[in-house]
Amino acid sequence: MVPAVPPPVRPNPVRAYFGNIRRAVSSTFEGMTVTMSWLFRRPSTIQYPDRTEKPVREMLPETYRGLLEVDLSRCTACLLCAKTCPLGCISIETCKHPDGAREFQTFDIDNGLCMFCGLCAEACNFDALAHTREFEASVSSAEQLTVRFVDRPGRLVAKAKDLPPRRPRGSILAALIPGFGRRRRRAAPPEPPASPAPAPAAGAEGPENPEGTA
Amino acid sequence: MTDTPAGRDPTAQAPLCPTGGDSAPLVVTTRIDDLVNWSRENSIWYLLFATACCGIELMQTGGPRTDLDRFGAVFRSSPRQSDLLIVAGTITYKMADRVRLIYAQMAEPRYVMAMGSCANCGGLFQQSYSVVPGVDAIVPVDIYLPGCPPRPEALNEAILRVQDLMKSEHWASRRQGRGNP
Amino acid sequence: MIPEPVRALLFYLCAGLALAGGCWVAFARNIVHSAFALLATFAGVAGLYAFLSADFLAVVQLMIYVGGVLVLILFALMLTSRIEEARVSNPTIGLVPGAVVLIAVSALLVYACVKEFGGTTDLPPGEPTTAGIGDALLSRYVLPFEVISVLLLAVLLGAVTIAGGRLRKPAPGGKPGKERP
Amino acid sequence: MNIIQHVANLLIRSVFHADPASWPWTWLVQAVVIGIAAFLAFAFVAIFAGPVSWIERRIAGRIQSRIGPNRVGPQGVLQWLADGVKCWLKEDLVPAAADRPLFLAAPYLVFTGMFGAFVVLPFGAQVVAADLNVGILYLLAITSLVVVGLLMAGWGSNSKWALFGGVRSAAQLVSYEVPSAFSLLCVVLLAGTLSTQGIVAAQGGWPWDWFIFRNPFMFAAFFLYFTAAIAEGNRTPFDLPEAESEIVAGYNIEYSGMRFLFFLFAEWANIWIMAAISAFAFLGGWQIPGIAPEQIAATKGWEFVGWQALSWTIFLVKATFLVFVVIQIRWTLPRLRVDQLMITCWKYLVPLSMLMVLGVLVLLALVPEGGGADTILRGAMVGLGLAVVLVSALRVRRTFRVDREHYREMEGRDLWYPPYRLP
Repeated sequence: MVPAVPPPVRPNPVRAYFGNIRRAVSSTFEGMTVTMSWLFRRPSTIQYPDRTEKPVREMLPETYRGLLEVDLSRCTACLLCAKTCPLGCISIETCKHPDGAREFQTFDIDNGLCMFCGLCAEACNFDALAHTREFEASVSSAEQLTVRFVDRPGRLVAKAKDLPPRRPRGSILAALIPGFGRRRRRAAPPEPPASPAPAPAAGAEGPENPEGTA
Repeated sequence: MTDTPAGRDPTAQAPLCPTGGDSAPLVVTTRIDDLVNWSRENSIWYLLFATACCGIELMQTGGPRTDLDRFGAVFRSSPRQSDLLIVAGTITYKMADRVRLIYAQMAEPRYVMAMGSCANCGGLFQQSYSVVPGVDAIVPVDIYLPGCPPRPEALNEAILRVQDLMKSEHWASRRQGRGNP
Repeated sequence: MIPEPVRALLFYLCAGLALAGGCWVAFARNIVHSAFALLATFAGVAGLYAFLSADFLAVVQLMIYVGGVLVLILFALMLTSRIEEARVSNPTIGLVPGAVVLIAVSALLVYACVKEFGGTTDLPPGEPTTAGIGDALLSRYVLPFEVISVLLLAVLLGAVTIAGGRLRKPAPGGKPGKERP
Repeated sequence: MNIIQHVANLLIRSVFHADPASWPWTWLVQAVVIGIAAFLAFAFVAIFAGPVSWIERRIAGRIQSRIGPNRVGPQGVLQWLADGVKCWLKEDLVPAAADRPLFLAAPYLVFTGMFGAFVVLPFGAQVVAADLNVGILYLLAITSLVVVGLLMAGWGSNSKWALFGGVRSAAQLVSYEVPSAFSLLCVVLLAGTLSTQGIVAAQGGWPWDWFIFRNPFMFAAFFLYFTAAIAEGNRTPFDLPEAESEIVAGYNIEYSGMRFLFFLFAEWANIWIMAAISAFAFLGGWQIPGIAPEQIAATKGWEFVGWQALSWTIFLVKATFLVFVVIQIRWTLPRLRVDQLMITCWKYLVPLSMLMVLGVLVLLALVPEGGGADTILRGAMVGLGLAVVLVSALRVRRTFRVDREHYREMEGRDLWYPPYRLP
């Protein structure tokens, strides 16, 4: 049922004319008072790199999906993540040793291609591959967009029955991305977490001191 | 249109100089180069080239929550007056000519940032028949910013990265230009 | 009040500006350049008026001719099609009659100058002229002044009639709208 | 005797120990002094444009709930220096298809038009470059050079956006000159002179002596003039020539580097000029409350300098306040459409300003100056002005409070992101 269209009301032109003037004056006045009142408020800017109350990564929502990170000491090279990835941005290669152990050749994640959907992290059964809360990864060459997680030759693939505990998220990336975590707060108000990554957990192997964060 | 990053320039991969973190107060030294670089890095006028969802993120980075104006980075709509071309979004082959045109119109100390996966390497649409696999195939890119789309803070960090790049190079050599692709 | 050498210099500057502008108007191949060169002529003439202590006239010359007439000419030029083709917009026609008229008029002017202003005369003192002009317009010359204003009003009404007749014709659909001629 | 001759004579007497009246090189010293004064005015434009652009960005930031430039120097005050040096050193592009002479000349023509207006601005009791007796007309005339410059830039760039911008700007300036001239005519009627110093001298230091509070028509004429001046300066809400959403950057789209800076200078100089005209024509200019100009002229030595400085400060404060208002309007009102722009001018501002001229004439004939009716009228107008200020202050407070209540509610909640800040 279409409502009946009321006949067009032809306003008195003189009233319309002065009504326009009145509206122009009053709306300008109103707008000016609103903008003036904003001059006395505190801005809502989060002064990102150095003047925030706490690091931005701590303000992110619980479910935030940042850069991908794999803990190779827990990775069984089951290739589930690489198969799940819609874009194929994870490439894993392993080779077999004569003694039966398998060794990582490559474990690369192309950050430039990744669309942060989280399917790979969901597919990982051993909590090896996970999203961190890091987002600062701008680089100056396309090659650096790919993060190579195999840090030394002869890195053995983990066995599913004895896995070390997961290392804190973000600590591995910090060593791999050049200039990672350079943007630190200049003035630290109350608490002093200078490094974005806490110290590595005991028992973890590999050259993972948070040197890259300094 | 090649699919190799032919236009890439070696200077774009020069190592960044350390920023000094906590102890980097603003010091205007007597060297002219430093003054020039100081003025350049604190007045990055960027050109919005927003074609997809990264563009929304780019626009809101200039908004109140992550105010880019704090660093003197404001947007200019004319390529002649802007220093940094932020390619934010999917670049199709049809759009590629426009990107090249806009890059050619910029005045010389000019920088290009590829923002988001599509601009980095084609991203989600990499296999598409119509999408350029990375904007570095058509213009030389100085900074790659991963993310799909990146957070506003990530873009902010990339702008700081451009500042580092400016700080690390000689103004006059940059001014001579790298030619048009 | 202004010292003599500076005065002379300024005079020749203004006269030269008017002359050069006039020549440029006449000889420029691009008709838009001709129009812009009119600006130099008007400015030079305004300067000459200022030298003759006609301050009101000088300012009005700038206001009416530069702000009104010149802008009108420029508008008219820019709304004309094929304006950039010198063959169409600014052709050289009538060289011989033009030369004849030029010689005749310059001979007349030179004769008048020599006959009337043979020597140099002192410039009139710098008195404000605005009040005098106002008084004259509203007392002695009030009739011509009013006739001119009536004429201008008629011109205005005529222009509105010519322009408005086309706009007010109702479109066949019903409500009045713009219609192309 | 104006201040330039005064300074020149002082120099000749003290440095060259000669009599200025008979010394043969007096004109040379005067020319040098004029040159230095012109340079100072130029520096004033440049120096003024810089910090005000910083102030504008900070104010814009606060209005939009962000901060604005705060990294360059303390609180970002050196931002303009960085911008200036960068623009200066940027490549100066001339498009291949541009009309080269016009393209190159346009920024200087625009800047000359703006710069020429500084000649007649009365900065202080004796501080004016040239007190022309056609001062107001000169102001209107010299700004018409700007129109030609903008058209030149638009045409010379050989770009459709630039041409649109130039033509729009010219149409706008030509149209809005009519209401602004009519509004200034009200001032001229009251002052009885076209000279800028004469207009200031016809007013007084106290608010009830200002022209704006003389009668209701002058009060309206001030706002009409201010609106028209904003439009003439191509400022928001009338910044059609630079509308980013329609014609990328308007007439300056093809300009880069130093030439673009000249356009920016012209824009800032224009804001300053229109604020200064409003200040001296309607708000009493440099007049010091309680001190007549003759008393200032009669003083000598340091006292004279002190009064001069005070008058200069008063003028600058008034003009700067108006600049601030212009900036705030820019970040308050949205941009008009082209037809709305022309309707605002020809259907509203022009008839209203004519009405104001008529009203001022009638009141001039009916109400003798200094009489009882005049006093009552002035008192009522000052009261009206105070009422406007008071009401706007109350409205600001109310808006502020309503939002504060809202934010208080938000603050108690458990949000993953730092919630709104308390105002």
